[in-house]
Amino acid sequence: MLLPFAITADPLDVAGLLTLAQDRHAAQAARDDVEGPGAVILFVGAVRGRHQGQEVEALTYEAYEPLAVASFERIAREAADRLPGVVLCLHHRVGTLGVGVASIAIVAVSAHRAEAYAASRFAIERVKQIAPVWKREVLRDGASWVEGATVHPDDAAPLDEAWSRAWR
Amino acid sequence: MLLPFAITADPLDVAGLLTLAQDRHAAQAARDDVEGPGAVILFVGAVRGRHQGQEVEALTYEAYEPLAVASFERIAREAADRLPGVVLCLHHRVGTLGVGVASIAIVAVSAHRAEAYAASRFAIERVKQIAPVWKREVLRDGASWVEGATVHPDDAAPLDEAWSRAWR
Amino acid sequence: MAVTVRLFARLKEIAGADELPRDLGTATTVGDVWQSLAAEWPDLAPYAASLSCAVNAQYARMHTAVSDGDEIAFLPPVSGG
Amino acid sequence: MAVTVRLFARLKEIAGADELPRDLGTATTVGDVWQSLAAEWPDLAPYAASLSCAVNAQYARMHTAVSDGDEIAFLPPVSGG
Repeated sequence: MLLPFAITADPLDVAGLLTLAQDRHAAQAARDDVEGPGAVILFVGAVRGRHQGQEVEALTYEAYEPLAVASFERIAREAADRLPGVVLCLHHRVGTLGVGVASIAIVAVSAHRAEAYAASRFAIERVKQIAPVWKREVLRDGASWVEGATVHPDDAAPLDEAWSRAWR
Repeated sequence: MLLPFAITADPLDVAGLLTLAQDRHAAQAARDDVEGPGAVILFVGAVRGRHQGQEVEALTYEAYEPLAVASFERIAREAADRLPGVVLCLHHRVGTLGVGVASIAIVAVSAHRAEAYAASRFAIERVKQIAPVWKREVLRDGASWVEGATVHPDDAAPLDEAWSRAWR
Repeated sequence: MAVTVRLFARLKEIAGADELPRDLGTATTVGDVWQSLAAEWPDLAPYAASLSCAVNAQYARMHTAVSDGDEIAFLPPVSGG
Repeated sequence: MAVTVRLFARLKEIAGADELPRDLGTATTVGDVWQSLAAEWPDLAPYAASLSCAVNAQYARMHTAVSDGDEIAFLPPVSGG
């Protein structure tokens, strides 16, 4: 059974995640007697074959699974707190992924498109801040871990920064 | 064969459109020797069962197909003019669609996510301005055409308005 | 001069047809074609203010000239998506 | 007091293990656990400034108290997506 938040070594089930998120929004809307799903945004991040001028052969992703899943749940709650009714599903893949392969899939569903776009963008910005996931670039001559953000999820400034990219 | 821009009476082939758009970006990037696809955004518009307090049973979509396809091509060019390298694919479905069914699918692909989000949002705003497509709401007691925007594609103000929603 | 008129959505309902062959005599612009339709179906007239038009599947203006054999489309406000 | 340390990405490479059982004696905070690791693997020390940490799969701070049996994770700057 497909879960809304997951770390997985298998190929991302994008079609399944789209259906799951839309179904969850429809069920929630029926329960709350509000408008159902009208806008669905899928974000897929794929391995690029070039990064800052270097040829990348593959990326190896690693995660601290229980905390990563908890961080996805947290991101979904943060989004729904600001954008009531928005539903998010997030899956991140781990393992070594070749060029063009999807590493992350995020589905945001809302009654109207503005909120769905905002939730989607917020989610990916926030994943890059707080999700305990790491990528290692495999280049032709060697490999190295990419080190990005150091953010505590309770810190207000990065949260504001994520919203500022997502929503006016 | 799946085309990048289409009006179709069949269910939207979302998975096919995702692959097509990513492949087109990869081919274009290889030709131009630039970064390949890193961010893929799918927007799906689905029929909502409620609109401004009224229960909607279905929506019937009609299009002026050759002009609609030309308007999708135009939108993709407008996006790429401002966001170099961005690839868009747009399909709009016609016919009578029940609640929850997808009426439009737009895929935006770019090397980086900011441009893909902007192109996606721009495209749906612009479709709603200039694509010759009409929806008829089927309510319990009757049906009526929805009349939205009157925009000539060459007018500068609506184009600016679409960008202002998509990109800062 | 013979043209084909295409009508959509509510306009089609008013005229009862989505495609109308029209013989225009002296008509020379898209606006002239519209006037002849509005004369025949007065319920079309209020759409003059919110209308878009196309000639041979390209967006046009009401002052665009028409030629024999053209397909002239009249488009009420759009509502896709 | 026995805890399990989890290390990721570059930290794991430096220590040569992704999971380390540690007997801490007097250690009382996450920061104390980190100090004991940095003493054993000096290459870890530069990460002190950019480190996040978790206790039992919940984000924590370096001053968070630890208890017997806890899983203490040290997280270098993240780079998912």
